[in-house]
Amino acid sequence: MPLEFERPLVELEEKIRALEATAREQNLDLSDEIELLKGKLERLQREIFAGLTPWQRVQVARAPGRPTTLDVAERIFEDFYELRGDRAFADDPAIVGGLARFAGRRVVFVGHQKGRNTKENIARNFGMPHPEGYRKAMRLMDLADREGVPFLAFIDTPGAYPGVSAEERGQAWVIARSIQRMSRLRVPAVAVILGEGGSGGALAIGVGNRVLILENAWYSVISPESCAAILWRDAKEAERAAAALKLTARDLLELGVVDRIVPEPGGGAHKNPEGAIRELESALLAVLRELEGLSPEELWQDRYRKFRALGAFEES
Amino acid sequence: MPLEFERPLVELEEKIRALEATAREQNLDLSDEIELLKGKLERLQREIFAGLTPWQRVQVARAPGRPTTLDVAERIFEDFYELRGDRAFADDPAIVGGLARFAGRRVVFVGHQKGRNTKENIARNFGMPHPEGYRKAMRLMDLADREGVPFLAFIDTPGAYPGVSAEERGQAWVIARSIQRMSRLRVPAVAVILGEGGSGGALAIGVGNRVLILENAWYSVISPESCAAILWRDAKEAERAAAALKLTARDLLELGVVDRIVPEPGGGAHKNPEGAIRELESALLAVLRELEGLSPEELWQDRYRKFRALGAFEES
Amino acid sequence: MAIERLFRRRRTRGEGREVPDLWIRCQACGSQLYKKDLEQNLGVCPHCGHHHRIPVEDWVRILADEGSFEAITGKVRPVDALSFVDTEPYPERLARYQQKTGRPDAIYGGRATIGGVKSVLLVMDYAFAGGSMGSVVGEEIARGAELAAREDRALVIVTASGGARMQEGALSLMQMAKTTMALEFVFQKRLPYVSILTHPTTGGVTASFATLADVILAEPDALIGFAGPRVIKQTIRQDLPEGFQRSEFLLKHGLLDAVVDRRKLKEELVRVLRLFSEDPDAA
Amino acid sequence: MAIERLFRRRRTRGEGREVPDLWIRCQACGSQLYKKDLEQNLGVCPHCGHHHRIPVEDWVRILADEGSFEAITGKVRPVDALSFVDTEPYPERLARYQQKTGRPDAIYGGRATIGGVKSVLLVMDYAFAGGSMGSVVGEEIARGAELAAREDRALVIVTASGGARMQEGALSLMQMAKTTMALEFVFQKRLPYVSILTHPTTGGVTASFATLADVILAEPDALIGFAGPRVIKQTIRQDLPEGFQRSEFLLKHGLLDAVVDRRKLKEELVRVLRLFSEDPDAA
Ligand SMILES: [Zn+2]
Ligand SMILES: [Zn+2]
Repeated sequence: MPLEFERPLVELEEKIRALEATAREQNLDLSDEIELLKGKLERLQREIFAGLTPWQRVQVARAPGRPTTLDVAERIFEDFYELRGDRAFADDPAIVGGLARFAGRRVVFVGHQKGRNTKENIARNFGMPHPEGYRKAMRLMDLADREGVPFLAFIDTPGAYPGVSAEERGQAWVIARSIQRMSRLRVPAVAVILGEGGSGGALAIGVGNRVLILENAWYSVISPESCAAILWRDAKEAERAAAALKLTARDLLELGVVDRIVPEPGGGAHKNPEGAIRELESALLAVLRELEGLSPEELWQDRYRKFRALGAFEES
Repeated sequence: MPLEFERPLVELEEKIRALEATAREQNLDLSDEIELLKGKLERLQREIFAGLTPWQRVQVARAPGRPTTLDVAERIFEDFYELRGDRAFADDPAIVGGLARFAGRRVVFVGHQKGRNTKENIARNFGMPHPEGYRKAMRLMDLADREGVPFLAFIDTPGAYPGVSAEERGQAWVIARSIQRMSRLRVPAVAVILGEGGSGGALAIGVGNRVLILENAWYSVISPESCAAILWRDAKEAERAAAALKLTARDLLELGVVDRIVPEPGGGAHKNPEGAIRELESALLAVLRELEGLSPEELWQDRYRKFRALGAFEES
Repeated sequence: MAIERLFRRRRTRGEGREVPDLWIRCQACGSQLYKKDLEQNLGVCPHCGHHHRIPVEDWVRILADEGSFEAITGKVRPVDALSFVDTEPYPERLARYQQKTGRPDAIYGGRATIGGVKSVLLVMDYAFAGGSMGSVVGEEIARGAELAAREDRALVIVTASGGARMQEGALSLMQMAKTTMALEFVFQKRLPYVSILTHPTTGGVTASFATLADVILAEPDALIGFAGPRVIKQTIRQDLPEGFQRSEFLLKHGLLDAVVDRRKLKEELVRVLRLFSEDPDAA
Repeated sequence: MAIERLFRRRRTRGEGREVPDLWIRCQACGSQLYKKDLEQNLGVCPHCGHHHRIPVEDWVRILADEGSFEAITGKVRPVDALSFVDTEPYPERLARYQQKTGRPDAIYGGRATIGGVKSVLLVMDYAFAGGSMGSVVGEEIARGAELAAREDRALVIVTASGGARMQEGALSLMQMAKTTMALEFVFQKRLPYVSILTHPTTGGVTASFATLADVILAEPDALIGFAGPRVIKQTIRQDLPEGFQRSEFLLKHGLLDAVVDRRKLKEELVRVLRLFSEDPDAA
């Protein structure tokens, strides 16, 4: 199902497909008309996506078909091997990770994992991790440090799971610990917000030397719906909350919360995941190259300076 | 209830008490007779305890009234503060530990904790830890390392808990991890077998630079009962198994598994816990003084050499 | 939020409001208490043991050795980086809380000795926007930790917070990383860090510096967690277990070191700090 | 023990013993299998996927690149340090196992390349005293780890063990510490350590080196745990949950990285080892 603002695009796409079918069936040369329409589609796409409201971008960030961590892993790594479990309690399917080879170099990666369909989404708890997921992530941080290879984190979660099972196993404790563990990495660390960057559950694997964000992804202290429910006492004010929270890529770049925006192809990453992943691949490679000359101590310093500086206040 | 072989001692004690009562009530001077009996009691005690079989020592090691970890902590530390929980799943009452001051110096301690009565014993699962107990121990090892203070471990467990709840949370995994963590300590580490040293559940906190053992404590790869059940297919052969396993303090000293025996007062530590704790205190102090001159690296080397050398084989 | 909930819950039982002047009604058991008695009990009801919220200045009085406190907070002031407007503009909200508390933001603290141990003591102020953590709280905590490291002081933080300051958006989220990283200097210098969690401590504060302490103490029956109970109830569509997310529950679940009655807190804190000191009597 | 249990369990279904010569009966589903088929399937039943135990030499054939294996074990021989006698003296027991297996003790291994990656490959021999770990197994594992560290080799250990060797008393317990500490050199040199857990792996082996690997692989349906199922049943006085302590159960409980069919094991192992190598094609 297309998103509300995608309808004009879908209509145009259908027209193009219909013309193409006519041309084929009746053996007519309609290429001029088709080219015209395709050009129009592209312009309209650009126009619509340039003008998306923050709330519309939140919809795009959640759209089915958007690249997940495993989609990215399958496309950008020469090979990868998934490592599972926290070696203590459970394997959390909402977080994946493992060893990989990226552009010839060894890396360790981790990421939230949403399902690619409803059934898988239920199995993966909609990308909302339990404490054991973060413990798996920390285990992988240990591995990256020991092996001295870069650590890549892909963020895509509505938030850490807010349920009894998670609370009683120390959800807050483990998020704090994961932030601390990641900040202590002695290797280059890059975090990428692929889709949703929901609060502490996202930040837990977000303490990178560089933080990238896909063009239509969001990253916020709270989801627009929850924010609306608290501040306006009405979840339907999510659109206003989305705007107020300054959660879009461009806002975050301005605030210094992210370092680089990864452009999405026309129509959004969900319409062309391969294109989005190619852009991500080259952005990742570029930032890794920036970081690879730094010593473990310098990498820590760099991360410290980055996060120490975040915040806005005045001094009297 | 006295142990089988303690009966003659108990009879003698009763006789002495009776004489003392008579003397008091009838205002008689029976001090010669009483002294005579007391001397006899002491000789008999020495004689009986010198000749205890391994299986009888196992009984002594399990006798109610024997000093537990908290008994030791209360007596030998100037102050201590119990730290609880693994910060992840549960607080395991079968393992206790915390910060303490011992003879003026800061230390971190940990130990298996049996109950001092039946109710408490049930609450403490008879000193049989779950994985969260070992995770608490590892958290305390981290603390000792960070603070650079000696780590003291008191062993008194029939074994790690062999139940479903423990297995599904990775009992084997956590014991391995605890052995590894303790071996990596960068501070002086001393382990003391207070009573029962049951297998991997004991060794998990037993990787000390020095390993002490109370005179009547045991330490073995398997309990005599389980060994008998497997090798003789009859748990009643525990007495034979106890002898075969060479699990007494003296045997272990000969095998190099322990470094020092802490003498127990006449009649065993359960009859005179204060006396036993005083002996332990001075032994602990002595070995700590031996270790305190060593650097973190030397301490690791010392521990490595000690455990690397254990084992008996020939080479062709 | 939590404070309203607290009052709502209590009212089902006591119905009444506080009687003015000398008397006050316990929020938990409804007993009429002499204000002076309650004060002498440090805000703990002598009948039921309920720990009432107390002003941050009282926390300093309770924990710091007399005359030892020297404030370090107050110079850092919040700004409206997002031009945030909900039912009112953020600057107006701030002004209201500043007026009410006399503080620029939700934190108060300074140098102090505690049982003779040189410390930095920071106290979160729940009366200021529910103790929410924005840039100022994050900055003050980071500076406090850095100061402790620089001057070889123990770090003691009393928390009370509904979580992150929504009106500062992602910047408030980043305070979780900032405070966490600033603690590093305290740990590297082997200085002790003790956190004291009071009712309620949730969200980004629990999920960052509050739970990274060497020793975590909590007041009895304090609500402590990541998500709030209402959110959790919505998620699982079931009633929450008895005592869920309360101190005693968390202690059993291995997440706290001790639950300590406020009347014994100073004594226990001093013991802990002295056990972390090489030579406490020389301090 | 476990092997007898295995046969006992299977008999309730198949009743028969192996048919001699060309045919063999699957221990799990009872199918009649061509021996050659079973061998080509590396001991895995083509019908039901049951992984039959295979000789340690076969493990070397499966995992090591052809012609690359060079044995390092065999010189260290067990002694009877405790003068242990149960239903027979320990030396007689040892002699029997030595005769049966042609090995001094329950371990076999050497240098090898695996998918071109220089490795030390060690395989525990369940046929020798149930793969129990005494001084010799501990020593060979320690030497293997030290060799791997010295020669910059990956460490790969295939485990199968009922636990510690009771007849060596506390000395066998100490092998848990010894093997664990010897791994340190492998980790310090950033060399990979992969363990492959086969049916059954319990007791002191699981509680030491086997579960400390960077990557833990297990064969399907292998029994892996600390205590044996019989002991646990006695403890809890209840039946054990379906699949308890089996590979798939452990994977769900976060204790393994993968459950791998033996027919795909080499391929996956090579992928893992190469992902640990700086430049696998230059190896
Ligand atoms: Zn009350
Ligand atoms: Zn079969």
